[in-house]
Amino acid sequence: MLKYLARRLTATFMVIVLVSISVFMIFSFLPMDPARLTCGKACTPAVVEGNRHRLGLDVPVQVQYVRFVKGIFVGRDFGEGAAKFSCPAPAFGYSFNKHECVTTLIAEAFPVTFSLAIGSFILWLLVGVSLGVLAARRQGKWVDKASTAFVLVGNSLPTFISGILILLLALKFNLINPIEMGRWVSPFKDPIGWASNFILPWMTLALAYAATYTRFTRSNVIETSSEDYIRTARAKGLSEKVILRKHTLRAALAPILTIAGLDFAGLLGGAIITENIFNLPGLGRLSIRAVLIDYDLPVILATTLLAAVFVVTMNLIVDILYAYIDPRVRVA
Amino acid sequence: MSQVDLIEDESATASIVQRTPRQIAWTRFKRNKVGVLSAAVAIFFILGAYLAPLITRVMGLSSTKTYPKTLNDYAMPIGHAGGISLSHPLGVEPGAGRDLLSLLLYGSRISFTVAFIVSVASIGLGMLIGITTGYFRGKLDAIVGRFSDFLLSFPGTFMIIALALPLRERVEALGIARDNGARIIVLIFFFVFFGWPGFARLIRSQAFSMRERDFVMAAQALGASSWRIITRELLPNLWPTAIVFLSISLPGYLAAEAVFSFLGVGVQAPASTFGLVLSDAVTYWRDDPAYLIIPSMYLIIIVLSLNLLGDAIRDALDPKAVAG
Amino acid sequence: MSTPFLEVKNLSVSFPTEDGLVRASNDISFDVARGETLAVVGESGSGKSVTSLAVMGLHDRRSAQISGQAILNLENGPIDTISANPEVVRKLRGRSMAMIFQDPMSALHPYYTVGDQISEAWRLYNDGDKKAGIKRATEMLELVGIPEASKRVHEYPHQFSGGMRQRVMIGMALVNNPSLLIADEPTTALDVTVQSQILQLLREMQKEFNMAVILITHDLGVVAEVADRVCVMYAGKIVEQAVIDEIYYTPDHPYTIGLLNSIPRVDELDGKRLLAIPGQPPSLISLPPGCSFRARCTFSSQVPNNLCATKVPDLDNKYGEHFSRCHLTEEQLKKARVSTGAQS
Amino acid sequence: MSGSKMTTSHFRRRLVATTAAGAFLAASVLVGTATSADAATAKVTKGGTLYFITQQQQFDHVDPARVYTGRDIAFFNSYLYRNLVSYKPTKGAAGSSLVPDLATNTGVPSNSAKTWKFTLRAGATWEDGSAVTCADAKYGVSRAFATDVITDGPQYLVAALAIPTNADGSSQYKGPYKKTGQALYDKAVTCSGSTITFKLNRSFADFNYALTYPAGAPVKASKDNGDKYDLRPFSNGPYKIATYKIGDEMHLVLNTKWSQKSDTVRTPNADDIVVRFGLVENVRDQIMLDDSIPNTVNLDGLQPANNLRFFADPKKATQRMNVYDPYVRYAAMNVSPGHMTCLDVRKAVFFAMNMQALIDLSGGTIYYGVPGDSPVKPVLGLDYAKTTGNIHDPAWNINGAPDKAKALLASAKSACPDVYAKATDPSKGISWDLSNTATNQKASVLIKTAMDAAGIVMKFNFIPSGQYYSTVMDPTKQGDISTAGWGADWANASTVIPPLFIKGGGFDLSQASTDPDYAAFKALSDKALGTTDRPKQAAMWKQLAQMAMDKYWIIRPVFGKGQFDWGSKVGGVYYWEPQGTYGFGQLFVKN
Repeated sequence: MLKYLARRLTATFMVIVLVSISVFMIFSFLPMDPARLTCGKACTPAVVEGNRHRLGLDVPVQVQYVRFVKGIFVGRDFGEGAAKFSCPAPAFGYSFNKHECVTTLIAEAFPVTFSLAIGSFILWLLVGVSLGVLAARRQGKWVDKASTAFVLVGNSLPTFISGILILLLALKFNLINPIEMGRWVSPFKDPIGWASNFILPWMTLALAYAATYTRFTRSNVIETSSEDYIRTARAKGLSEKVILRKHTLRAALAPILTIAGLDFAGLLGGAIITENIFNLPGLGRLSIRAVLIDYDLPVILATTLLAAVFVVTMNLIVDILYAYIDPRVRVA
Repeated sequence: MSQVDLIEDESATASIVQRTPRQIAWTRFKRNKVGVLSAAVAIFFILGAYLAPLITRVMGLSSTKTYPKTLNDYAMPIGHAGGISLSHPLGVEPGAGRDLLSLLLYGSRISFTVAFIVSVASIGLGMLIGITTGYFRGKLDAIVGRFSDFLLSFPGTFMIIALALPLRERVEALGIARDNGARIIVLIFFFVFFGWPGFARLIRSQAFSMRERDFVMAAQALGASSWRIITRELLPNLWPTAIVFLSISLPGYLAAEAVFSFLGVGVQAPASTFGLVLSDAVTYWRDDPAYLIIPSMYLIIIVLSLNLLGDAIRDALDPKAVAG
Repeated sequence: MSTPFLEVKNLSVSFPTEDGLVRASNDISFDVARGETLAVVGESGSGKSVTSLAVMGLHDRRSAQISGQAILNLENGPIDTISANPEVVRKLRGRSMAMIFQDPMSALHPYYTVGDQISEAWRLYNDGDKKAGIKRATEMLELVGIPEASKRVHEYPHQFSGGMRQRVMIGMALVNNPSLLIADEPTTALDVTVQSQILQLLREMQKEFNMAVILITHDLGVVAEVADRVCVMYAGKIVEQAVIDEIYYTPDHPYTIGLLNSIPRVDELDGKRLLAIPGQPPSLISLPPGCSFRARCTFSSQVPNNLCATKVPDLDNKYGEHFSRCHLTEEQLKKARVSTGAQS
Repeated sequence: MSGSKMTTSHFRRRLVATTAAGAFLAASVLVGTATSADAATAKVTKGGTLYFITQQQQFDHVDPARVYTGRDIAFFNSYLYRNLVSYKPTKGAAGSSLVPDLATNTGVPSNSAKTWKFTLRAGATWEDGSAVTCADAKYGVSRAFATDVITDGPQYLVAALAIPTNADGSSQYKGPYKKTGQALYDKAVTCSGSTITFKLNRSFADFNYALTYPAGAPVKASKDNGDKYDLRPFSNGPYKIATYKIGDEMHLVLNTKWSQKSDTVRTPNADDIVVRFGLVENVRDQIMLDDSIPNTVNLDGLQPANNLRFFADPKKATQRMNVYDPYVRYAAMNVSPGHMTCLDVRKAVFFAMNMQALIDLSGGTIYYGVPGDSPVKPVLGLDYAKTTGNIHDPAWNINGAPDKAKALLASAKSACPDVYAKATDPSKGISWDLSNTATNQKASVLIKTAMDAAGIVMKFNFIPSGQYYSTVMDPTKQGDISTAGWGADWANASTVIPPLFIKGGGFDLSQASTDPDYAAFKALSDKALGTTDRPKQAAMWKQLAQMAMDKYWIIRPVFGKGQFDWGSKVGGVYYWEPQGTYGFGQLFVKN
């Protein structure tokens, strides 16, 4: 197990390094010139050059990468002379658009995205799994049919439509405080404010994801129910409740863990559309604005890298959890 | 579908119908009323999309023409429900005054085309790579496996948004295509690039287990070449998986295309797609709700019918899979 | 013979499907007493398992139509497991009647240790904490002959070999001293050497617990080792029922004769061909009129008036407790046995 | 919510109406305006919280040296920082007159306006109570030279101060951080007691107008932290920043060290000022339509459909104004080689255009603007004159004149076959740069429809709105035609004609320097810049505007309008003409 863990950790680390290098390369070789794009209104060649120096783009790309990696471990200085300042480690660069160390920006955006992700994750798991189990137990009954309808609607409604419809309905019926909408409220200071801020985006994401999970849970429960060991459990005289809880669900939900982990990781990287519809200052909005509006390279690099880290880390966590749940995997 | 709880009496059912799997699938499919209906709806919309020039011509409409007379001084449609009239059955677009039906017909043509090409291409690629790696295993498998891990850990959506514009410039500079042609090519490229690993993984695991099955072993024992085994033994057994995957991914890519043009990195005006129409419609929701509702419904019906069709196909091809 | 523990009367199980009603088992009657082993024999699809699952009350009542009776003569009175409240039947399972299955690989839950699984069955009907459950599980594992039971009780099914797993299954089934054990092809998935060990174990256990045992199998060779009586099933019906020796020496149904001929015998390897029964069993949805074995029966032409094709033969006792379902006369059968070499 | 929706300011710089022409123009220009009478009649109340809402995530800049849009200049000049001189905070043409602010006068020019002196008033203090000194003023101006830190700000002071330049045109002074060439700066800007003297490299008759930009505002050196100063500048105005979080809000509270006695320009009314950023457009509009937060001022303007609704509602009559904004919107013809080098083709595009449809799309002539005939807006009364040709051509039709366009194309076929081929070949076509917004997506449809009718092939290049100007200002990326907008920086066409058409002017999207007739144009422009006789200079600007229009370097100018809206509890609203926005300083919250 330890050896397996070590091997997986190394592989994970390698993937992260690779992703960071390739993201760095991709954005360096783009025909976009951040120095020019952020040059401003009085843009002369001298200003562009000054800008390039300011952004640290006047050195070869490998030097830029080394500076970037070094910054992660020891921090990094920006500017010269009296205007010099530094971002402490782990420094992912400095956003000259937002006048803030990228690490700080991410640290501010992450709780928002995490709140969005965790809330909708719990909501869709609760709804999806319970609806799926219910539908599986009551095959062909109205619960099953209703859940099928729910699945179809959820699957067929892109979030950019459902999110906007939810927002517009909320506006129409004055369900939101418009001026406070999307503002970050710490759940530790004001849990109700926090939840009421996130309830619409949670619903939007949960609607889309819960559908998939309902479908998946239903088919897994039905499939598991026909397993021999469930028949064995029944032959032992166990009640249906115990069989479902202890025998069926554990086996049926194990594969869901894998998907859930990846979906959750994907959301942690930023739910771009939902965050933008509901004006949530999370990683998704940070990254999309960095790309489309500001062309803020340090932010783009950091958020992309972070998203990849979430995915590979979550992959690792899921594998470890899976080994915990399914003893057959452990020996491998 | 009903639950045939035969436990170990498979032979009972097996002996009922002595037909080819394809015939069985077809019979099963025909029996699924929802499936048949959704197939009809899907075909209706697909035909609508590809016969758009004909339909609009018959109706005397054009997707590129503006109808200034349908708009008032502030470019809002005259009349009820977004200017629905005999000549404009779904109303007109506020602002520019194009016919909404024509826009949606032509828009769905782009969406269908992108979705079809992407689905087929990523399935083709995934199939090729999945079979090859699953069958030959070894070093190739390891390399491709790591590469697809790497791709899967990439934030794809975000990369598409970030790279769509510069890549389009590349495509145009190379003279492959221009404007929307280039944009569509870029979108297709990205969808396929990030889409194949998932399918390849699925196929790989199937090819992997099939490799150990008797009929492949038998073929190997008879000295059949790898090529022959792959084309004659593996492929025919994998095509149901491919069909099922196709039916699932088609509506997915259709919606994805809408999302990206909504985000402004897909197809652009003067062409029109669902994403463009909807992102525009959102600003008019108060004054012209029909303009938001009609295209939304149009898209939802298409995606819904394709989803239902996909379920029906899956049920027909794989009776063990229980559709949700 | 003592009062039977289980009496199955006119039991029928059918499943409605898209293609029609599948009559998986049809008008089955048999009984079995404590200390007795009844073998139910037949090809796969003949309705053996369906019948036993019906006795256990393990069919999903939403998809299975069951009629008839399966009466357990318990100390405090008889209970019909078909008509009784499912909750009452559930409480009989594991305690009064237990079952083991064909494939020990898939019949054990892969995520729980064998100790957990045995202990779970025991604790259902006994007061005792987890520790006591594991202790009991260890005893059962020792009883069914698993070495190092106290260590292995904490292991998972995938860490056991096939035979060992079947021993675990048996241990689990017997943990509450059931009066009836239904063993559904318990050795099919196992190596031949392991097979006889398991059968040996079953026999020992039957003595130890004084159980009624129903052994379901398609292998007449297995039957010879352990059974007291035999039921032969074909296409959902019992076609022959008799004590073991009569089945072997005077089979009364062409199907039984065919089955016996298809057993390879160590003592007769001198070039004698194995005879397979030609053809396929009929569809259970649209059973042909008349005898369901007719199409595969080499003797049906001997029956006059095309009776085989028009009338379903009754299950008659031709003599004593030997029942069979065939239009052939005793004389014709005798010839048949000789002609096929089944009579030795 | 999406890239196509996120817009940043499409226009740069500001427009000022001259005092002289003001009276006439105010009457002729502000048609259909429902200006609030509150400023004059309602009783000003003190206290309360004033909200501002915007869909933007942040102010482009807060650092005085870097602020360069009219709205932000007006906002921060009203609340946070004081300049030597200021525009008079009042409505109408009077608002364009200069008044002393930190200085005791509006500047004393000498040496043919090559030397300007300002004397600071006593009693002005920073938010820590320390006095605003001449050294602070000198330091503030010096920061603009640090182009590696201070980006995006106006360059007038850098260009005008008498400091030698390098061969590449950059100043030899590198700003107060690096201090390279500090002695050169110390020579050009000197302090003597409370009097600051600017030595310029040319005669600059309206130099004091350039000092209305916050780039000329004092900065306390000890509080300057370079790039970070953009988050929290040190205030000497009536308010100071309590919090500023990008994407969230900026909260201004009263600056207790500020005294009304030292300030004749500002009148702080509200106790708190809160700017709420990043509102979703629909949510923002809902707030205004419902009046759900009545003490709110909309910084953005509404979406077109909601704008119509808001302005049609009689109940909102005192909560809105519709005015000519400082901008001329136009399409710049890129006349550099390989692009629109053919005059006939440029004209053909112009005549083919359906301007009516384009104007209707954006709100009609009432809300969007009217067809214009010059890069100079009529509010610059002295410098504007009706031109000939273009929209005054008899063949011109506001709905498009495809036949005229076809005739022009026909003559182009022989005159300039290569451009003709490009304009008519379906596989090539003329490329038009547009920022990627929903409105522009539709505008492209209208343009294409009109061009199709004339047989012109038009392709569109949609650029993410945030990157629009930096992309089209890159000559390697610019298309054949680029949509743009421009407003004068102050009431002199010297801030319009040279930036738009002179090489290096800063906004020469037409690339006019590559035109064969450029030399003559440049000569006249240079002459105008050097002319201190204002009427003579104005005549030259008029002549230059006519030349530019005759060359069709820009087409279809629209004299634009802007709409403003606020909640029912906001009082004291007026349109501050020189800044093209609210007069923020006089806003108050009604009881």
